[in-house]
Amino acid sequence: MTIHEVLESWSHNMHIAEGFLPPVHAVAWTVAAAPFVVHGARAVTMAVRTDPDAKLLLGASGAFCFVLSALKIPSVTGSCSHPTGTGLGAVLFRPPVMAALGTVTLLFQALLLAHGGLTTLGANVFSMAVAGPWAGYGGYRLVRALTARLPETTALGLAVFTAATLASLSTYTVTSLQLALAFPDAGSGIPGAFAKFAAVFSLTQIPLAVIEGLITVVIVRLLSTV
Amino acid sequence: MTHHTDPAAAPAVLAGRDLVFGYRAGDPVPVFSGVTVEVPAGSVLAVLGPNGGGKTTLLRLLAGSLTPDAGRVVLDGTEVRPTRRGVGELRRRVQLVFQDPDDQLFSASVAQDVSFGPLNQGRPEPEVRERVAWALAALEIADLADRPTHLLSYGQRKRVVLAGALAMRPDVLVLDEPTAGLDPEGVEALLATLGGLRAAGTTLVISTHDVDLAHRWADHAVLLDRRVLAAGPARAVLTDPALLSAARLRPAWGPAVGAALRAAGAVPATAPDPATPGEVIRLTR
Amino acid sequence: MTHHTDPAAAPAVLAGRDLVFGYRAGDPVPVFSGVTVEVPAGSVLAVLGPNGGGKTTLLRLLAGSLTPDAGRVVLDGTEVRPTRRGVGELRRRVQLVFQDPDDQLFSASVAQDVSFGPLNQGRPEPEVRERVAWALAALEIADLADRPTHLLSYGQRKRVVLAGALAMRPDVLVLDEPTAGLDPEGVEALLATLGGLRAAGTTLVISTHDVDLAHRWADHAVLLDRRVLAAGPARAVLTDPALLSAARLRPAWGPAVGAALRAAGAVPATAPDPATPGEVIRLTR
Amino acid sequence: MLAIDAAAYRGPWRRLHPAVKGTLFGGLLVCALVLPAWPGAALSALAALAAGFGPARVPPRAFLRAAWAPSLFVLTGAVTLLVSVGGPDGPVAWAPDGARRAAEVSGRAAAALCCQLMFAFTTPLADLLPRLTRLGLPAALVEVVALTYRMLFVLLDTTRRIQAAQAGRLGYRSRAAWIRSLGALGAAVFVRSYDRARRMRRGLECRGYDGTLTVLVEERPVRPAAIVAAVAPPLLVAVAALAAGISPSPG
Repeated sequence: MTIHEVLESWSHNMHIAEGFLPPVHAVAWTVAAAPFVVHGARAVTMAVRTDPDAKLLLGASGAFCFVLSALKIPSVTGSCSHPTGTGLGAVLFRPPVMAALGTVTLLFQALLLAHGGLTTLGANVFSMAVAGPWAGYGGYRLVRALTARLPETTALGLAVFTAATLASLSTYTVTSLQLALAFPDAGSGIPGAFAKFAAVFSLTQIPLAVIEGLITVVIVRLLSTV
Repeated sequence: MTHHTDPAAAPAVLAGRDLVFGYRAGDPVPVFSGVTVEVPAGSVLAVLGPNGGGKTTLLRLLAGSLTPDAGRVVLDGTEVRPTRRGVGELRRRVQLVFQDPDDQLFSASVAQDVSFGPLNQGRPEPEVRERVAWALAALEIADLADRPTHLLSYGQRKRVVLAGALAMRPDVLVLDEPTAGLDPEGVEALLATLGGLRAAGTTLVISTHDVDLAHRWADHAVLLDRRVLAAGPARAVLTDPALLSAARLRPAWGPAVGAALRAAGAVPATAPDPATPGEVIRLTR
Repeated sequence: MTHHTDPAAAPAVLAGRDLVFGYRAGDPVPVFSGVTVEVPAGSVLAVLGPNGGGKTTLLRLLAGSLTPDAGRVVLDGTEVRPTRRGVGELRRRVQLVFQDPDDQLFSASVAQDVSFGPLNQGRPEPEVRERVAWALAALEIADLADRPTHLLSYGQRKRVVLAGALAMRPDVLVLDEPTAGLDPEGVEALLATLGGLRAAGTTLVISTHDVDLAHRWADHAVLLDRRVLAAGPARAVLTDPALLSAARLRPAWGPAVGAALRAAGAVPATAPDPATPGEVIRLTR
Repeated sequence: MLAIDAAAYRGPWRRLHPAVKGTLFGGLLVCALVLPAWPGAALSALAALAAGFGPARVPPRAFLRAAWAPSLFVLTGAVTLLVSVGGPDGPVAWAPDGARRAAEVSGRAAAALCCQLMFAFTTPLADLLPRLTRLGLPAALVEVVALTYRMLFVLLDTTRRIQAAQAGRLGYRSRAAWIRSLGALGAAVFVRSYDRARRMRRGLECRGYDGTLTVLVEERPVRPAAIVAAVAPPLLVAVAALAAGISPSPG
């Protein structure tokens, strides 16, 4: 197995594995993610209370998020990786709901696919169901505001591309940060460790984020014609 | 396993030899094992068997949509290698049409969907456009070209899927339960269209559990229930009640009624089997 | 419209009168209009017609799953009012089973799914438990009780949905294309199960385009193609080639073969029509 | 369809109360995380593997396949701990104590992974989800989660079939085609998921759906003996590991 293949395999599964974070960090990230998830869960519960049909739609949306994250996208070296789907989710469902759906997806991934762990669920939720969607959604709103004068198709395409790429990149950046905080470098501390983890990631994640952005644009284009 | 020899059969354009599949997901028993089939060029092969007997699996293996756990797929006498290139060539020349058209319609409009395959083959645009037009015409749905796929009826969607496969100009068309879900009129219309393709030289493989359909329409038949129970000329395989019962199928009306009418002297001893109830009704008028 | 009168028919437990549906989405032509059907208590009514002829729509209207644009649904002689309560009562007493089992299975566990209906009826827990066990036994799937839904075969899922409907103890069971997608063995097993329900007094309504099935199995038949083309005793409606052809259906083998064999003297003039090809084969042995 | 899920339903421990399996593997997981890595994590892993491959008869091949991806994450993560960047010893250097730290982190994570996987391989989600209400989650939310679980398999099936159909028409031959195909697939699956929801509402209405998805959950009592048996291995591991830590190490 070449170094590159190892890096690729790593990027296959960017969920922090069970037991990889020290308990204090696992608890801290769970606490950090909790308010977002509770807020999202409340949004979901409210939606269900006002409209019984919402329950089935949300169930279907959750299933869609899971299936989306199980797809394989082509990467640079010919092997493949999974999309995060957080940018698309944020645009389709808005970040609060995405926090709840993303948590469900991550729980299922941990128990059905061994992608990510139970004690590291909080950390993974923070990067993939909170940071990613919010960054993506922020990018989407910003580009929409900036491109208000462009033709709708172009503007939407640009905004969606930004959302998906930004969401994917920020998810991985936050993961690198989480790892750096847990394992500071012996010589240069947290910044050094962050550089170390981020460098290993950005090698493969930047092109993957761009590809995810392109795919998401195709999806939204097709959906807007239906 | 019963093998009726068939001296008139053309050389096989496609064959599966000793195919084994399904040792997955911790399942100790494979879906099926040791399956060998030959698809003679220019003819219609029907694959019959009960649900769960492996019909769809066999069709997918033959079309390169699944990779066998053991055994070989042979295209024009050459073994298909399990490489990107080998499987790509197999998929190009052998087109599989799934039972549920919704599994194959993923573009917004009919013409777009039909163009998906030729575009992936890297054909230049004018040729793609020409192929799409030709495929839509062959299935008599040229008028649907600009329609969104989700507004079509079930029968129309089946036709669009078929056009999408045809636009790849395959040598072999593999159809999983092509008549399922169609009403009698839809079945007859589809068979007429398939008859046209067959006359134009396309080799057809169809799976079905309708023995009457296979008897009336196929040249060769394979009975499959996790292994090959019988293979040979359709007329021989599909008129043997013991074989059919082993494959958990019901005998066909046509040959049963033909035999009874000939025995009773209602028709001459050389009369062919009736293909439809209509033909029987005409007899008694 | 042809109406064969049927003096022996029991009073209708369920009826649709002058039903109109489909004036929606800017469509100037309704899906169907002026449809009247009667479902005699304790019998089997088959609704036949081509795809797009409105079979599913009629079944949904009769089961309270759609509200007609005009016309009335009558339950036990009383018109169903389009209120929550009226429709609720209709849905409780008339259970509709859709063609695709995945439309009605929402729980990961079979027993839990079957318990849904009785719980919605407000039954106490012990009774619900007893009903679930009874429904699973009636469909011979007691062994599947704690299996996960997603690991079941298509045929098994169809049975689970049927058990879910049965657990609500309906007076009328309405089945949309119950045999679609089943192999011959699966069809026979399902018919045996439905035969048991029918013997126990459940009224059945089934839609199909298999004239042979309806002829063999139904007491009454309705031919539907956007309007009622014929209604009456199955034996009368389904042996009239002109009527069937008007409904774009194929005649059944059974009556055609029976008539031919009787005419040829192969069987006595009073012999019944054969129900399966197997019965014809036995004749010539 | 999903190997872990399928094995969980087939295994002999299917009938055990989830609380028992949760106590056993959860207890071992906590041991792996908080006890000194040697011998705490090693003993936890050993106990989890012995229980899983022993009485619970978890299929080893499926287990290895599932463990592969997270193990790679753990290993690669640990490798970065071996080096130090930007320190006094130059831009890239061996980290002091790096080997010990990497071994400790990966050993702990590997042990925790074994516990998590053995729990997943023996506990079907369908048994777990209805009990989420006990944790104080609103019933409506739990119903959404349970629906997600059910619909996931229906959608996964659809996705695989569409993908097979696309591959048959050479939709994954080049990178451009791949992106186009995945875009079309994502859109199709999204439309399908909404269609599924709509059709399920229609189907459930006939069964009296009024907004709640109440079902009868068969309550199996937790046998105290089983809980005691489940608590024992983690306790023994903890005692053994702490005793080893207190006793002077040889040499």
